[in-house]
Amino acid sequence: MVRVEFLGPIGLAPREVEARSLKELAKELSKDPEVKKWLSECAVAVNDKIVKDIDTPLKEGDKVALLPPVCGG
Amino acid sequence: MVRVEFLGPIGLAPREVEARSLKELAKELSKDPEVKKWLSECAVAVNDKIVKDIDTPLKEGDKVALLPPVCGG
Amino acid sequence: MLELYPGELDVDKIFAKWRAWGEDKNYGAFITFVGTVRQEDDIEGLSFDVYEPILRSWFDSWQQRARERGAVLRMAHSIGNVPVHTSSYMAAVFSPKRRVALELIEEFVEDFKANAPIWKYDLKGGQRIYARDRSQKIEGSGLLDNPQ
Amino acid sequence: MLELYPGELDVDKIFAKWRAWGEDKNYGAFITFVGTVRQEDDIEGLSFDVYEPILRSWFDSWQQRARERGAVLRMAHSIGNVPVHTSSYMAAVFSPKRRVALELIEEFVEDFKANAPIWKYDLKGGQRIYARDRSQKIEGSGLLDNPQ
Repeated sequence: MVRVEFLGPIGLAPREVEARSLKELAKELSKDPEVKKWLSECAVAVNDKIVKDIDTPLKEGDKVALLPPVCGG
Repeated sequence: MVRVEFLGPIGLAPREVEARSLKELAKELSKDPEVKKWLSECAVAVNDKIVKDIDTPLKEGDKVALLPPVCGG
Repeated sequence: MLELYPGELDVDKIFAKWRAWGEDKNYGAFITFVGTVRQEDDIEGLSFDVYEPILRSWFDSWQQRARERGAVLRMAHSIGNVPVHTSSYMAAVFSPKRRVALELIEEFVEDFKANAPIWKYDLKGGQRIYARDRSQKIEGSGLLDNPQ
Repeated sequence: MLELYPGELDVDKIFAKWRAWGEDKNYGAFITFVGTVRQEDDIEGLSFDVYEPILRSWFDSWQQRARERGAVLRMAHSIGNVPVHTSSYMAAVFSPKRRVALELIEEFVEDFKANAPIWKYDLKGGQRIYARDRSQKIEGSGLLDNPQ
Protein backbone atom coordinates (compact mmCIF):
# COMPACT_ATOMS: atom_id res chain seq x y z
CA MET A 1 0.00 0.00 0.00
CA VAL A 2 1.14 3.56 -0.72
CA ARG A 3 -0.26 6.68 0.89
CA VAL A 4 -1.60 9.31 -1.51
CA GLU A 5 -1.93 12.93 -0.37
CA PHE A 6 -3.90 15.58 -2.23
CA LEU A 7 -2.28 18.95 -1.65
CA GLY A 8 -3.65 22.49 -1.60
CA PRO A 9 -7.02 23.10 -3.18
CA ILE A 10 -7.77 19.47 -4.11
CA GLY A 11 -9.36 19.12 -0.72
CA LEU A 12 -9.57 15.33 -0.49
CA ALA A 13 -8.50 13.23 2.49
CA PRO A 14 -5.34 11.13 2.08
CA ARG A 15 -5.93 7.55 0.99
CA GLU A 16 -4.12 4.21 0.93
CA VAL A 17 -3.81 2.63 -2.52
CA GLU A 18 -2.41 -0.68 -3.72
CA ALA A 19 0.13 0.10 -6.48
CA ARG A 20 3.62 -1.05 -7.39
CA SER A 21 4.36 1.77 -9.83
CA LEU A 22 3.09 5.22 -10.70
CA LYS A 23 1.44 3.73 -13.78
CA GLU A 24 -0.58 1.36 -11.61
CA LEU A 25 -1.41 4.20 -9.24
CA ALA A 26 -2.59 6.36 -12.15
CA LYS A 27 -5.02 3.60 -13.20
CA GLU A 28 -6.39 3.31 -9.68
CA LEU A 29 -6.79 7.06 -9.18
CA SER A 30 -8.50 7.47 -12.58
CA LYS A 31 -11.40 5.39 -11.33
CA ASP A 32 -12.49 8.21 -9.00
CA PRO A 33 -13.90 11.16 -11.01
CA GLU A 34 -13.15 13.53 -8.10
CA VAL A 35 -9.45 12.67 -8.44
CA LYS A 36 -9.40 12.08 -12.19
CA LYS A 37 -10.30 15.68 -12.98
CA TRP A 38 -7.14 16.92 -11.22
CA LEU A 39 -4.67 14.51 -12.84
CA SER A 40 -3.99 16.50 -16.01
CA GLU A 41 -2.77 19.49 -14.05
CA CYS A 42 -1.00 17.91 -11.10
CA ALA A 43 2.70 17.28 -10.62
CA VAL A 44 3.63 14.18 -8.64
CA ALA A 45 6.05 13.73 -5.76
CA VAL A 46 7.19 10.39 -4.37
CA ASN A 47 8.49 10.70 -0.82
CA ASP A 48 8.56 14.49 -1.28
CA LYS A 49 10.61 14.42 -4.46
CA ILE A 50 9.03 15.54 -7.74
CA VAL A 51 9.18 12.71 -10.30
CA LYS A 52 8.69 12.80 -14.06
CA ASP A 53 8.86 9.10 -14.98
CA ILE A 54 5.56 7.23 -15.08
CA ASP A 55 7.48 3.95 -14.62
CA THR A 56 8.79 5.02 -11.21
CA PRO A 57 8.37 1.95 -8.97
CA LEU A 58 6.51 2.25 -5.68
CA LYS A 59 7.10 0.20 -2.56
CA GLU A 60 5.13 -0.44 0.61
CA GLY A 61 4.83 2.75 2.68
CA ASP A 62 5.81 5.20 -0.05
CA LYS A 63 4.16 8.59 0.12
CA VAL A 64 2.82 10.02 -3.14
CA ALA A 65 1.69 13.66 -3.29
CA LEU A 66 -0.35 15.35 -6.01
CA LEU A 67 0.53 19.01 -6.48
CA PRO A 68 -1.99 21.17 -8.37
CA PRO A 69 -0.98 24.46 -10.06
CA VAL A 70 0.91 26.75 -7.70
CA CYS A 71 1.00 30.47 -7.04
CA GLY A 72 3.23 31.64 -4.23
CA GLY A 73 4.09 35.18 -3.32
CA MET B 1 33.36 84.78 -19.77
CA VAL B 2 32.16 81.30 -18.76
CA ARG B 3 32.76 79.64 -15.42
CA VAL B 4 34.51 76.29 -15.56
CA GLU B 5 34.19 73.85 -12.63
CA PHE B 6 36.40 70.81 -12.14
CA LEU B 7 34.39 68.14 -10.34
CA GLY B 8 35.38 65.31 -8.00
CA PRO B 9 39.02 64.25 -7.97
CA ILE B 10 40.31 66.87 -10.43
CA GLY B 11 40.89 69.13 -7.45
CA LEU B 12 41.30 72.45 -9.24
CA ALA B 13 39.59 75.71 -8.31
CA PRO B 14 36.87 76.99 -10.66
CA ARG B 15 38.07 79.48 -13.24
CA GLU B 16 36.62 82.10 -15.59
CA VAL B 17 37.48 81.56 -19.26
CA GLU B 18 36.77 83.61 -22.40
CA ALA B 19 35.10 81.26 -24.92
CA ARG B 20 32.12 81.43 -27.28
CA SER B 21 31.89 77.67 -27.91
CA LEU B 22 33.06 74.42 -26.39
CA LYS B 23 35.66 74.20 -29.16
CA GLU B 24 37.15 77.52 -28.11
CA LEU B 25 37.02 76.46 -24.48
CA ALA B 26 38.81 73.20 -25.31
CA LYS B 27 41.65 75.17 -26.90
CA GLU B 28 41.96 77.42 -23.86
CA LEU B 29 41.89 74.56 -21.36
CA SER B 30 44.45 72.56 -23.35
CA LYS B 31 47.05 75.22 -22.61
CA ASP B 32 47.15 74.18 -18.95
CA PRO B 33 48.85 70.76 -18.56
CA GLU B 34 47.07 70.22 -15.20
CA VAL B 35 43.71 70.45 -16.99
CA LYS B 36 44.83 68.96 -20.32
CA LYS B 37 45.61 65.56 -18.76
CA TRP B 38 41.98 65.18 -17.63
CA LEU B 39 40.30 66.14 -20.90
CA SER B 40 40.42 62.72 -22.57
CA GLU B 41 38.43 61.13 -19.75
CA CYS B 42 36.00 63.86 -18.78
CA ALA B 43 32.40 64.33 -19.81
CA VAL B 44 31.20 67.92 -20.16
CA ALA B 45 28.07 69.61 -18.80
CA VAL B 46 26.86 73.06 -19.82
CA ASN B 47 24.57 74.58 -17.20
CA ASP B 48 24.30 71.14 -15.57
CA LYS B 49 23.30 69.31 -18.74
CA ILE B 50 25.67 66.78 -20.29
CA VAL B 51 26.49 67.78 -23.88
CA LYS B 52 28.05 65.74 -26.66
CA ASP B 53 28.48 68.36 -29.41
CA ILE B 54 31.82 70.20 -29.54
CA ASP B 55 30.13 73.02 -31.47
CA THR B 56 27.79 73.83 -28.58
CA PRO B 57 27.80 77.63 -28.30
CA LEU B 58 28.59 79.30 -24.97
CA LYS B 59 27.29 82.66 -23.76
CA GLU B 60 28.30 85.03 -21.02
CA GLY B 61 27.72 83.48 -17.58
CA ASP B 62 27.36 79.85 -18.72
CA LYS B 63 28.62 77.22 -16.30
CA VAL B 64 30.70 74.43 -17.76
CA ALA B 65 31.53 71.38 -15.60
CA LEU B 66 34.12 68.70 -16.28
CA LEU B 67 33.10 65.27 -14.96
CA PRO B 68 35.87 62.69 -14.58
CA PRO B 69 35.13 58.91 -14.47
CA VAL B 70 32.44 58.06 -11.92
CA CYS B 71 31.84 55.26 -9.44
CA GLY B 72 28.82 55.58 -7.23
CA GLY B 73 27.44 52.97 -4.86
CA MET C 1 17.26 30.63 5.76
CA LEU C 2 13.62 29.76 4.91
CA GLU C 3 11.11 31.20 7.34
CA LEU C 4 7.37 30.51 7.44
CA TYR C 5 5.01 32.70 9.44
CA PRO C 6 1.29 32.45 10.23
CA GLY C 7 -0.44 35.49 8.67
CA GLU C 8 1.20 38.60 7.22
CA LEU C 9 4.93 39.22 7.46
CA ASP C 10 6.46 41.86 9.74
CA VAL C 11 8.50 43.20 6.84
CA ASP C 12 10.60 45.80 8.68
CA LYS C 13 11.55 43.33 11.38
CA ILE C 14 12.53 40.59 8.95
CA PHE C 15 14.48 43.05 6.81
CA ALA C 16 16.40 44.36 9.83
CA LYS C 17 17.13 40.82 11.03
CA TRP C 18 18.45 39.75 7.64
CA ARG C 19 20.53 42.91 7.21
CA ALA C 20 22.07 42.52 10.67
CA TRP C 21 22.89 38.89 9.88
CA GLY C 22 24.74 39.97 6.75
CA GLU C 23 26.52 43.04 8.05
CA ASP C 24 29.74 41.44 9.25
CA LYS C 25 30.03 38.98 6.35
CA ASN C 26 31.53 41.34 3.78
CA TYR C 27 28.72 41.18 1.22
CA GLY C 28 28.76 44.24 -1.02
CA ALA C 29 25.24 43.78 -2.36
CA PHE C 30 21.99 42.94 -0.56
CA ILE C 31 18.76 42.84 -2.53
CA THR C 32 15.31 42.20 -1.14
CA PHE C 33 12.03 41.53 -2.88
CA VAL C 34 8.78 42.14 -0.99
CA GLY C 35 5.45 40.89 -2.34
CA THR C 36 2.39 42.74 -1.03
CA VAL C 37 -1.29 41.85 -1.43
CA ARG C 38 -2.95 44.24 -3.86
CA GLN C 39 -6.49 45.51 -3.54
CA GLU C 40 -8.28 44.19 -6.61
CA ASP C 41 -11.53 42.40 -7.44
CA ASP C 42 -12.99 43.31 -4.04
CA ILE C 43 -10.86 40.80 -2.20
CA GLU C 44 -10.32 41.17 1.55
CA GLY C 45 -6.97 39.46 1.29
CA LEU C 46 -5.24 36.30 0.13
CA SER C 47 -4.68 33.00 1.86
CA PHE C 48 -1.90 30.48 1.35
CA ASP C 49 -1.33 26.78 1.76
CA VAL C 50 2.31 25.69 1.88
CA TYR C 51 3.66 22.17 1.51
CA GLU C 52 6.75 22.53 3.64
CA PRO C 53 8.79 19.38 2.85
CA ILE C 54 9.01 20.10 -0.88
CA LEU C 55 9.30 23.86 -0.34
CA ARG C 56 12.37 23.21 1.83
CA SER C 57 14.05 20.92 -0.68
CA TRP C 58 13.26 23.38 -3.50
CA PHE C 59 14.78 26.18 -1.42
CA ASP C 60 17.83 24.10 -0.44
CA SER C 61 18.62 23.39 -4.09
CA TRP C 62 18.50 27.13 -4.80
CA GLN C 63 20.71 27.81 -1.79
CA GLN C 64 23.24 25.40 -3.26
CA ARG C 65 23.13 27.18 -6.63
CA ALA C 66 23.58 30.54 -4.91
CA ARG C 67 26.51 29.25 -2.84
CA GLU C 68 28.31 28.16 -6.01
CA ARG C 69 28.19 31.83 -7.06
CA GLY C 70 29.36 33.10 -3.66
CA ALA C 71 25.89 34.27 -2.66
CA VAL C 72 23.33 33.46 0.02
CA LEU C 73 19.53 33.42 -0.30
CA ARG C 74 16.90 34.08 2.33
CA MET C 75 13.16 33.79 2.08
CA ALA C 76 10.06 34.31 4.21
CA HIS C 77 6.47 33.37 3.37
CA SER C 78 3.09 33.52 5.01
CA ILE C 79 0.82 30.59 5.78
CA GLY C 80 -2.92 31.29 6.03
CA ASN C 81 -4.64 34.64 5.69
CA VAL C 82 -2.89 37.85 4.63
CA PRO C 83 -4.94 41.09 4.45
CA VAL C 84 -4.84 43.53 1.54
CA HIS C 85 -1.84 45.94 1.66
CA THR C 86 0.21 43.64 3.86
CA SER C 87 2.98 41.33 2.70
CA SER C 88 3.10 37.58 2.21
CA TYR C 89 6.50 37.04 0.58
CA MET C 90 10.07 38.23 1.03
CA ALA C 91 13.20 37.02 -0.73
CA ALA C 92 16.76 38.25 -0.41
CA VAL C 93 20.17 37.75 -1.94
CA PHE C 94 23.47 38.64 -0.32
CA SER C 95 26.48 38.58 -2.61
CA PRO C 96 29.99 40.05 -2.80
CA LYS C 97 29.18 41.90 -6.04
CA ARG C 98 26.07 43.44 -7.52
CA ARG C 99 25.88 41.47 -10.81
CA VAL C 100 25.33 38.10 -9.14
CA ALA C 101 22.78 39.61 -6.75
CA LEU C 102 20.78 41.24 -9.54
CA GLU C 103 20.76 38.06 -11.62
CA LEU C 104 19.95 35.72 -8.72
CA ILE C 105 17.02 37.70 -7.31
CA GLU C 106 15.35 37.60 -10.70
CA GLU C 107 15.99 33.91 -11.36
CA PHE C 108 14.99 32.96 -7.83
CA VAL C 109 11.74 34.95 -7.73
CA GLU C 110 10.67 33.71 -11.17
CA ASP C 111 11.36 30.07 -10.31
CA PHE C 112 9.59 30.57 -7.00
CA LYS C 113 6.47 31.64 -8.88
CA ALA C 114 6.66 28.62 -11.19
CA ASN C 115 7.68 25.84 -8.84
CA ALA C 116 7.36 26.56 -5.12
CA PRO C 117 4.58 24.31 -3.67
CA ILE C 118 2.35 27.10 -2.43
CA TRP C 119 -1.32 27.57 -3.24
CA LYS C 120 -3.08 30.90 -3.29
CA TYR C 121 -6.72 31.67 -2.48
CA ASP C 122 -8.70 34.88 -2.74
CA LEU C 123 -10.55 35.88 0.41
CA LYS C 124 -13.86 37.24 -0.75
CA GLY C 125 -17.13 37.55 1.11
CA GLY C 126 -15.76 35.26 3.82
CA GLN C 127 -14.96 32.55 1.24
CA ARG C 128 -11.54 31.07 0.39
CA ILE C 129 -11.44 30.69 -3.41
CA TYR C 130 -8.54 28.91 -5.17
CA ALA C 131 -6.81 31.35 -7.54
CA ARG C 132 -6.74 28.80 -10.34
CA ASP C 133 -6.39 31.27 -13.20
CA ARG C 134 -3.26 32.90 -11.69
CA SER C 135 -1.64 29.55 -10.84
CA GLN C 136 0.96 27.71 -12.87
CA LYS C 137 1.35 23.99 -13.44
CA ILE C 138 4.58 22.69 -11.95
CA GLU C 139 6.96 21.32 -14.58
CA GLY C 140 6.09 17.69 -15.19
CA SER C 141 2.40 18.09 -14.40
CA GLY C 142 -0.09 15.66 -15.98
CA LEU C 143 2.17 12.63 -15.43
CA LEU C 144 -0.68 10.53 -14.05
CA ASP C 145 -3.20 11.52 -16.73
CA ASN C 146 -3.98 8.76 -19.23
CA PRO C 147 -0.70 6.82 -18.90
CA GLN C 148 -0.06 4.41 -21.79
CA MET D 1 12.64 60.56 -3.91
CA LEU D 2 16.42 61.13 -3.97
CA GLU D 3 17.98 61.43 -0.55
CA LEU D 4 21.57 62.39 0.24
CA TYR D 5 23.05 61.83 3.69
CA PRO D 6 26.39 62.77 5.25
CA GLY D 7 28.23 59.53 6.15
CA GLU D 8 26.82 56.01 6.18
CA LEU D 9 23.14 55.27 5.63
CA ASP D 10 20.80 54.14 8.41
CA VAL D 11 19.58 51.29 6.22
CA ASP D 12 16.83 49.90 8.46
CA LYS D 13 15.35 53.35 9.03
CA ILE D 14 15.36 54.28 5.33
CA PHE D 15 13.90 50.89 4.38
CA ALA D 16 11.09 51.25 6.94
CA LYS D 17 10.36 54.79 5.79
CA TRP D 18 10.16 53.77 2.13
CA ARG D 19 8.04 50.70 2.87
CA ALA D 20 5.61 52.75 4.96
CA TRP D 21 5.36 55.31 2.17
CA GLY D 22 4.41 52.55 -0.27
CA GLU D 23 2.07 50.52 1.88
CA ASP D 24 -1.21 52.24 1.05
CA LYS D 25 -0.44 52.74 -2.67
CA ASN D 26 -1.34 49.25 -3.88
CA TYR D 27 2.09 48.26 -5.17
CA GLY D 28 2.46 44.50 -5.34
CA ALA D 29 6.24 44.46 -5.64
CA PHE D 30 8.89 46.39 -3.70
CA ILE D 31 12.54 45.71 -4.41
CA THR D 32 15.48 47.29 -2.64
CA PHE D 33 19.17 47.21 -3.44
CA VAL D 34 21.67 47.98 -0.65
CA GLY D 35 25.34 48.59 -1.42
CA THR D 36 27.72 48.01 1.48
CA VAL D 37 31.43 48.87 1.75
CA ARG D 38 33.51 45.71 1.58
CA GLN D 39 36.68 45.12 3.56
CA GLU D 40 39.40 44.74 0.92
CA ASP D 41 42.89 46.08 0.23
CA ASP D 42 43.22 47.26 3.85
CA ILE D 43 40.85 50.19 3.36
CA GLU D 44 39.21 51.81 6.39
CA GLY D 45 36.25 52.83 4.28
CA LEU D 46 35.20 54.72 1.17
CA SER D 47 34.46 58.37 0.63
CA PHE D 48 32.18 59.98 -1.93
CA ASP D 49 31.83 63.28 -3.75
CA VAL D 50 28.42 63.93 -5.28
CA TYR D 51 27.53 66.58 -7.84
CA GLU D 52 23.94 67.15 -6.86
CA PRO D 53 22.48 69.18 -9.77
CA ILE D 54 23.31 66.56 -12.39
CA LEU D 55 22.54 63.69 -10.04
CA ARG D 56 19.05 65.12 -9.56
CA SER D 57 18.37 65.55 -13.25
CA TRP D 58 19.75 62.05 -13.96
CA PHE D 59 17.44 60.68 -11.24
CA ASP D 60 14.44 62.68 -12.46
CA SER D 61 14.80 61.26 -15.97
CA TRP D 62 14.81 57.74 -14.50
CA GLN D 63 11.77 58.57 -12.39
CA GLN D 64 10.00 59.60 -15.58
CA ARG D 65 10.92 56.30 -17.28
CA ALA D 66 9.70 54.37 -14.24
CA ARG D 67 6.42 56.30 -14.15
CA GLU D 68 5.72 55.37 -17.77
CA ARG D 69 5.81 51.75 -16.62
CA GLY D 70 3.60 52.38 -13.57
CA ALA D 71 6.52 52.24 -11.14
CA VAL D 72 8.26 54.57 -8.69
CA LEU D 73 11.98 54.75 -7.88
CA ARG D 74 13.66 55.83 -4.67
CA MET D 75 17.33 56.27 -3.94
CA ALA D 76 19.61 57.24 -1.07
CA HIS D 77 23.35 57.89 -1.21
CA SER D 78 26.09 58.94 1.16
CA ILE D 79 28.29 62.02 0.86
CA GLY D 80 31.71 61.87 2.53
CA ASN D 81 33.17 59.02 4.54
CA VAL D 82 31.53 55.60 4.90
CA PRO D 83 33.27 52.97 7.07
CA VAL D 84 33.80 49.35 6.03
CA HIS D 85 30.71 47.13 6.56
CA THR D 86 28.32 50.06 6.49
CA SER D 87 26.19 51.14 3.52
CA SER D 88 26.55 54.03 1.10
CA TYR D 89 23.82 53.31 -1.45
CA MET D 90 20.19 52.24 -1.50
CA ALA D 91 17.83 52.05 -4.45
CA ALA D 92 14.23 50.87 -4.58
CA VAL D 93 11.47 50.18 -7.04
CA PHE D 94 7.78 50.00 -6.25
CA SER D 95 5.57 48.58 -8.96
CA PRO D 96 2.16 46.96 -9.34
CA LYS D 97 3.70 43.74 -10.69
CA ARG D 98 6.98 41.92 -10.16
CA ARG D 99 8.29 41.84 -13.76
CA VAL D 100 8.61 45.60 -14.07
CA ALA D 101 10.21 45.83 -10.62
CA LEU D 102 12.80 43.14 -11.41
CA GLU D 103 13.68 44.72 -14.74
CA LEU D 104 13.83 48.29 -13.46
CA ILE D 105 16.02 47.63 -10.44
CA GLU D 106 18.62 46.03 -12.70
CA GLU D 107 18.52 48.75 -15.37
CA PHE D 108 18.54 51.53 -12.79
CA VAL D 109 21.43 50.18 -10.71
CA GLU D 110 23.56 49.49 -13.79
CA ASP D 111 22.96 52.94 -15.26
CA PHE D 112 23.64 54.46 -11.84
CA LYS D 113 27.08 52.82 -11.88
CA ALA D 114 27.81 54.11 -15.38
CA ASN D 115 26.39 57.62 -15.28
CA ALA D 116 25.56 59.03 -11.84
CA PRO D 117 27.95 61.92 -11.09
CA ILE D 118 29.50 60.43 -7.96
CA TRP D 119 33.22 59.93 -7.30
CA LYS D 120 34.62 57.26 -5.05
CA TYR D 121 37.79 57.38 -2.94
CA ASP D 122 39.47 54.70 -0.85
CA LEU D 123 40.22 55.69 2.73
CA LYS D 124 43.60 54.18 3.48
CA GLY D 125 46.16 55.23 6.09
CA GLY D 126 44.27 58.46 6.62
CA GLN D 127 44.47 59.31 2.90
CA ARG D 128 41.61 59.80 0.42
CA ILE D 129 42.63 58.08 -2.83
CA TYR D 130 40.52 58.41 -6.01
CA ALA D 131 39.36 54.94 -7.10
CA ARG D 132 40.32 55.61 -10.72
CA ASP D 133 40.61 51.95 -11.76
CA ARG D 134 37.04 51.12 -10.60
CA SER D 135 35.55 54.25 -12.19
CA GLN D 136 33.81 54.50 -15.54
CA LYS D 137 33.94 57.29 -18.07
CA ILE D 138 30.53 58.89 -18.53
CA GLU D 139 29.13 58.45 -22.04
CA GLY D 140 30.46 61.26 -24.21
CA SER D 141 33.73 61.67 -22.30
CA GLY D 142 36.74 63.09 -24.11
CA LEU D 143 34.69 65.73 -25.95
CA LEU D 144 37.18 68.51 -25.15
CA ASP D 145 40.27 66.45 -26.01
CA ASN D 146 41.97 67.53 -29.26
CA PRO D 147 38.91 69.05 -30.98
CA GLN D 148 39.36 69.49 -34.74
